[in-house]
Amino acid sequence: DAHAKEVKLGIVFGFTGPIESLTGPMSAGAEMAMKEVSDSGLLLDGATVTSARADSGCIDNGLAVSGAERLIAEGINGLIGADCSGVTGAVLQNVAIPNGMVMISPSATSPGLTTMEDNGLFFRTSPSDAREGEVMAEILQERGVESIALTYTNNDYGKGLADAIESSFKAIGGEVTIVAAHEDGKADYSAEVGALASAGGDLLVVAGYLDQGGAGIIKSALDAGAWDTFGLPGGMIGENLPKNIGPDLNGSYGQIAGSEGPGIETFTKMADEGGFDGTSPYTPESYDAAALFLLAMQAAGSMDPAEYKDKILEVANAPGTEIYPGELAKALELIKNGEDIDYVGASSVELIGPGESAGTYRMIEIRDGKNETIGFK
Amino acid sequence: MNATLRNTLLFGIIGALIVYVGFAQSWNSALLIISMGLISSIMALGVNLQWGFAGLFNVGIMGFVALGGLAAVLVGMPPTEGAFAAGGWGVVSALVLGALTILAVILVMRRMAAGWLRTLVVIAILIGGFFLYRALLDPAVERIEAINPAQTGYLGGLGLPVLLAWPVGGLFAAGAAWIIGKTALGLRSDYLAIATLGIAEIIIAILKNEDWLTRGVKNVIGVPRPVPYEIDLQNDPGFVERAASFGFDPVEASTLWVKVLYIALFAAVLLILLWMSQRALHSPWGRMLRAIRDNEVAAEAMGKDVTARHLQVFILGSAICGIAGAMMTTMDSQLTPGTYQPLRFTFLVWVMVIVGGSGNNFGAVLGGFLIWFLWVQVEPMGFWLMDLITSGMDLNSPLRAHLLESASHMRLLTMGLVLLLVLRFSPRGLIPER
Amino acid sequence: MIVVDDIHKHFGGFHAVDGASLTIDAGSITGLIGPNGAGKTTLFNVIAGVLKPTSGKVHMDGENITGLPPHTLFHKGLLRTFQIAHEFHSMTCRENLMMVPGGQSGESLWNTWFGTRRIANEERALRAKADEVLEFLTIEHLADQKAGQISGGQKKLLELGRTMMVDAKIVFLDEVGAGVNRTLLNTIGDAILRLNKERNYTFVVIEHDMDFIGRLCDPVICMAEGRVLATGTLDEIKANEQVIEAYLGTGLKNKDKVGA
Amino acid sequence: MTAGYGNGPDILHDCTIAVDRGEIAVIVGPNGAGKSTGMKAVFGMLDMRKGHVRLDGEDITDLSPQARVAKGMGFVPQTSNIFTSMTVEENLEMGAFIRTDDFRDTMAQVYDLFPILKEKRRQAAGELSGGQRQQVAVGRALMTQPKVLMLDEPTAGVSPIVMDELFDRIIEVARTGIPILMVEQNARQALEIADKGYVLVQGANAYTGTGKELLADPEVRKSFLGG
Amino acid sequence: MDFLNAFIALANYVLVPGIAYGSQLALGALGVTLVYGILRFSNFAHGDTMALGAMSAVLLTWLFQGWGISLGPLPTALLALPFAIGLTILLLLGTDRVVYRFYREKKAKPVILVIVSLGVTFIYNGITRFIIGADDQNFLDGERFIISARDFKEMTGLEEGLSFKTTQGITIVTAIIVVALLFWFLNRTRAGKSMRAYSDNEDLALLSGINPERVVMITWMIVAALATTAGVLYGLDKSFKPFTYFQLLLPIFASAIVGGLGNPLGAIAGGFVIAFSEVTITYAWKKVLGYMMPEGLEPSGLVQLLSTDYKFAVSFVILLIVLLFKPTGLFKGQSV
Ligand SMILES: Nc1ncnc2c1ncn2[C@@H]1O[C@H](COP(=O)(O)OP(=O)(O)OP(=O)(O)O)[C@@H](O)[C@H]1O
Ligand SMILES: Nc1ncnc2c1ncn2[C@@H]1O[C@H](COP(=O)(O)OP(=O)(O)OP(=O)(O)O)[C@@H](O)[C@H]1O
Ligand SMILES: CC(C)C[C@H](N)C(=O)O
Ligand SMILES: [Mg+2]
Ligand SMILES: [Mg+2]
Repeated sequence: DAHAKEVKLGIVFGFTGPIESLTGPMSAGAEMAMKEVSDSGLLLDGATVTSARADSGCIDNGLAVSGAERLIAEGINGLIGADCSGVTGAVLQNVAIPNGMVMISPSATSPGLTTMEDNGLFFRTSPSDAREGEVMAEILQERGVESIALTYTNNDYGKGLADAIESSFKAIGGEVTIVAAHEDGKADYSAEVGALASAGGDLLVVAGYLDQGGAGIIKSALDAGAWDTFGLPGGMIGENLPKNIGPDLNGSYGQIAGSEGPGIETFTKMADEGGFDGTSPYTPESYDAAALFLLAMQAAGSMDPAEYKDKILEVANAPGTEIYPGELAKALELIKNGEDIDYVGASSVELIGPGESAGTYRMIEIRDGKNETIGFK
Repeated sequence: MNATLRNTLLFGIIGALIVYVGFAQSWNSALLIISMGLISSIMALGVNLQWGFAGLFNVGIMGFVALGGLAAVLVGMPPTEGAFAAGGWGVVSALVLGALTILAVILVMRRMAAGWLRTLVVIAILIGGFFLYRALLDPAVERIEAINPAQTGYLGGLGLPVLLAWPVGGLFAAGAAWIIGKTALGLRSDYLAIATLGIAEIIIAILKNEDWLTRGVKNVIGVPRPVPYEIDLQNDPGFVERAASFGFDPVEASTLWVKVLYIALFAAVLLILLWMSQRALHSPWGRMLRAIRDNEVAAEAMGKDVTARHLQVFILGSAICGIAGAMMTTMDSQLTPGTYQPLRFTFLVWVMVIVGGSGNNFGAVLGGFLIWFLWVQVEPMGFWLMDLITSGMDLNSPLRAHLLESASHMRLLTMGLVLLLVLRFSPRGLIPER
Repeated sequence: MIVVDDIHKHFGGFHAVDGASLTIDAGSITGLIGPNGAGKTTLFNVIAGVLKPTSGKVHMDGENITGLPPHTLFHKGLLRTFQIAHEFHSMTCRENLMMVPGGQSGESLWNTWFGTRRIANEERALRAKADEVLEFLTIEHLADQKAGQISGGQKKLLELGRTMMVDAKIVFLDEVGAGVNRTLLNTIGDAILRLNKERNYTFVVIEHDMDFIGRLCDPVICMAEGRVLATGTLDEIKANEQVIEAYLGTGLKNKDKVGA
Repeated sequence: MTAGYGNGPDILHDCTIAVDRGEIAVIVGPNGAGKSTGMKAVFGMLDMRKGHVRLDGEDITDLSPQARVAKGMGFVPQTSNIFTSMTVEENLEMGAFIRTDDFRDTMAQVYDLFPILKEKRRQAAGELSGGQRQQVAVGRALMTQPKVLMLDEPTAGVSPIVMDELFDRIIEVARTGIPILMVEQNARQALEIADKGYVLVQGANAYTGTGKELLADPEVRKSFLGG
Repeated sequence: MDFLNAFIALANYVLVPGIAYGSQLALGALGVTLVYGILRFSNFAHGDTMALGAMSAVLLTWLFQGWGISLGPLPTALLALPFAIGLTILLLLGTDRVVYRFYREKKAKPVILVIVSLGVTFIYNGITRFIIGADDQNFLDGERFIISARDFKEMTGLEEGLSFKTTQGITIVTAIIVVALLFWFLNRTRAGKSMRAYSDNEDLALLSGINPERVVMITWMIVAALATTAGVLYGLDKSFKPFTYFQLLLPIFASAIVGGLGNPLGAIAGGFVIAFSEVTITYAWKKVLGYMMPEGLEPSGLVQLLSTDYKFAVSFVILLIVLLFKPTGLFKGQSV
């Protein structure tokens, strides 16, 4: 019967800790998808969808694991998360696999997770950083950049991304004058900027987080007059950056996972109506993660992870009718009627191989204090 | 109310809280609290040994815990194929050279009379040694890190049973403690504190940045376990059957069983350490330490070798933290250097010791359980609190939305509140020193 | 027994001990007097290894003990008390005494786990000994009181008591009498004499109470401004002009006030 | 007075001490008798369980210590009676903390009394010898120009010459009409100058009399004054 | 060879930022050191006090900006500062009344107070995030640079630029003024001396007629002023983000300790030691040497002693070395 059914999705994000300012919109995104499905009343013959949150601290394994464990106990049917790659690995190994729970992370992008043993339970709606490295190298080449200085946030995300950028850029003949880590949340970045400036380079690529050390580095570099333009990978794209730094940032460019088309635009609009920022990093991916869960459940006709886990790739990829944000009701209907769908969603989901996003990237340039999309790759 | 009764009652309350979690949330959560509680208690025991017994203000717990974690990787992980051949000897000889340099400096400091000449020689040795060291190390490291960097790119471990890592973790920590103790134990109170804090930061910096050793921030994932994997249990018909006969479904049974095994291991370690600490505390050795803590000058005049005792206790306490660190990494099955934050691994342990009652081993254990319980359970409490506060409000009021939104931030706030309340009602800790 | 040879101790530019040389004979009770700030305590601290001398040497039974740490000296039989009581405040008075003897087998960690029987026996003996000392000092009722919570004079007694827990060769007493009731001080004096006679302890006593010094000490050394001013019997010292001027004084000027 | 520490047992049992203008009262007694406790109780530094403290007939039992200072009471405790990290001169200045008038005269007097302090006035008091500290402590209390002066073993550890001077000075102070209450173990000297003597045993008055009387009492001499 | 450019490069990337950061640390360390010196415990809540103080200033600044008030070339936040200090004083006095006083009366050990202050930290932290959120907040207005790198280059025709920000200037000037004031206050005024007396021997202070509660109150008021000033200046120069203030605590404590706890001069010296060791040891000398060396001999490598990954570690190594030679810090600090 319709009333008895309740689908519960867990969200494990770092609501406190170094990316706390990202997780608000991220969870709002995910919950928006849930609400959409819930309101449609079409999932599994009228199941309602609720969410349950737990804090991962982004970097606190113990906290993340016990939070996830609690969610399992609350009887969730799927787990959205975790956010940072480190805790994602921990939750996957210690909670998801033992409990046979499916996890879809919107934001854990470390290449290390690609090959991790996961019993087919782990997916992500964001691409591996290995891919972003290649894309960024191409963009730099096209713009005629010959040498870069590179700084990254000192965690698995930053390090993995920096490695990827460095090797890709070198492979196509570019020069990397220096690769220097920076720690997030530190009080002062003069030392890093000093070293980077001394090494020189046409451009400073900052593989960090936009409201963490990444922003600090850019500010320091601008203040000292070391660089005018910056290369900005995904973690640095968000409206906060131009807002906080101001007009000096105009002309800097970069890319973020995302695709062309109506998906992201619709989503941004929906998010605006929902009262949060849809362009905040990994927010579209979060929406998509939640949507994938629900669509796969519908396809499997079950909310048992063991049964729907194989359907995730199916609903995410072609063939089938393309589904955009706001069209979840339609998708559920289609699936119910036995038709194939190809979920595109807000971030152009295309899951490859081991269950991660193939990765199209939106090229961004900052103009007049805004992130302008100038093309796709 | 007499002390024993009171203490039993306190432990009873913690037990009841955990059982409550078992019923209200799940037994998995409850068991997880127990196992992390056990590990926390062990750390608290180590700190209590240093602070409660000997008055050593060690704020570098995080570093020792991390060294324990390193041991788990170096002992438990399989060696990376070809890595040692590529750069192992280079690294080893660089490290030996580094040690020799320091030895040389110490010798010079001892043998030569103070003066500008000595300073000059020391600086020369240090600079020369440093560049030689880098010259040996850097190429070797580069070769090691080049081996499949996304998956390995480090030397790997010895592939031994991971249980061995626990004592080894203790040894690592003890070794580091010996070096620190030799140099910094002369410092008093807060100066020692910041010195140990700094050393812990240095250890973490090394773990984070020496990829050849620990994969750095890329984390080592999949450290082997001393207990079976849940999946294997679920696929083991014998286990499934047994589970069924107790009325459990295989998934739940396997997760619970694994935790029970861990708990048994941890509890064994805790009990042994607790027994040893209790014996030590209530003996002339413990008395001597308390005397030293009370008044070093007088203890020295009464023939007690204060420096040696301090070093001993510092090493022992740190070793215990190292063991706990190894245990924790084993249970996490991964080493994540980025997670080592002073707040979580140093100050939280201190809170455990103080709230439990410093100078009292049972206090430390109680504190370990209680504070860990709160650390993971105040979050739901925060939500609950916010729900309660907002229950009377208009559903669409922005204040209500804001409050609910802030609920996760309330975790630390609630934690602070509870901490203050506990210390308010028993300022010397829940189980004070007698 | 102890030969102090031209000890200097400087604090910054200040010469607290400025070339003190003296000899303490085995079996004697030597009195050390001198004005406040003469450097007596500082000299004690140098001999007992608490302070390193700026220059000079200390020999004990022919062996150079300059700069040896206090705990080593303790094991060589050199004990001292502190002018400002250094009690172990969170321990009971009995524990304050029981901790003193060196080489207790229970001080080795290994034994605390695997040698409990032996420890228990030793402890019983120690406890008896400690109680005996407490009784002697008339503070047996304080045995289980925390040492931080006893009166100033009682602390000084405890300080003295510690030196009675072991067989010492030489004991340095830094103003045990200050703040101790005179009647009790007499008893302590008796004890010192007895320890000196029966067990052949050597004593060096700093004290400002001339009666006490007179009863116990021969010879008496008077220090001033970091140097030895005079040595001799108390009577000789008392007659020394310099000593009178610097230290003893000539009594109350306002005697007439009494009874007025 | 009946008083004790924290919630421990009573240390003082219905003990009475009084001193009049221009008088010197000396308290003697065995160690641990409660002499210091009595002084602290008079000064309001621990909870009085029974009894009253009166100053010039005014009941001040409920005043805080610093209020008593303001009323003109000065006290030198037996232990930790100086500011170790401050210079000698600053110690003396702190003694005059509540005074608003010019206190340079008083300071000069103190330096006259204890010349060594003048020499060391820029030195941290914690670096002084035991006897010098004692002089600083007394000097600090004199700086207050108190109406009542309470001294807990002021002569412990000071050399005979200084002790004599100290007693001299105490007498002088008393002559100006200031009552002085003093605990002493150098009891014979102290009782000689005392107008009034109290022998305290186990927190209670055992003997009371003029200084002379007590000195003459063979029982008292034997048990408390060392024969 | 081009010494001028070399010097300007060094000044721009090492000296100026080092001095500014050093002053920021010093201001923070002053507060810590004062609490330690007088109330005798290491106050963990100082970082979050700075955050709360800065937050009040941010909110007030927005209010003033909303009203159209401004200080011309100077940041409006300076106008908000006194009011923010007032609020912070209220907060700290309240905290003392509700929390610390109890332990003071109980004569609790310093370590208990340390843990208590950790609890207070959590609460402050929660309040800040609750009110203003966890994000970066921008509240800087007015003229950003006293001289910017670009202007400098144009003016001098040199290859290297030297930028000097308004906030850096203000920070340095404020630090100097505050230190002078504090010194004068502690060593020359009655209230200051009574504070030192209280910190030395509480009971005896009582006997000298010093009212302890007054001392405590004055201490908290000064601490509030210091914390708010430090917090606002830091926020202006970098950015206001609650989390970084907690992180700032570590270098602040390092500064206070390396200088000698309880000693204001030490706090200043410590701030600069820590700041410069962070900035210089990991500096890559390539650029500077490039100017200094004769043509053709310029270094090809970075000429960097250690990678910036270790900058934090290095500052602690320096701290350790200082402590090994001066166990209570550069300026003979106290220890409980
Ligand atoms: N740590 C120190 N720093 C500077 N000066 C010191 C230090 N310790 C002692 N002094 C000075 O050295 C001198 C000798 O002090 P010492 O304690 O030895 O005197 P003393 O003879 O024991 O006097 P007393 O009879 O008063 O105890 C004094 O003037 C004192 O001020
Ligand atoms: N802080 C304290 N807490 C509890 N008991 C105390 C404390 N201080 C002293 N006592 C006890 O109170 C009793 C009286 O102590 P008090 O200091 O008054 O003695 P006293 O007469 O001054 O002796 P003395 O001549 O040795 O200084 C002693 O038995 C002592 O054990
Ligand atoms: C939330 C994200 C910024 C996390 C990041 N992509 C990581 O893998 O750690
Ligand atoms: Mg002396
Ligand atoms: Mg007394």
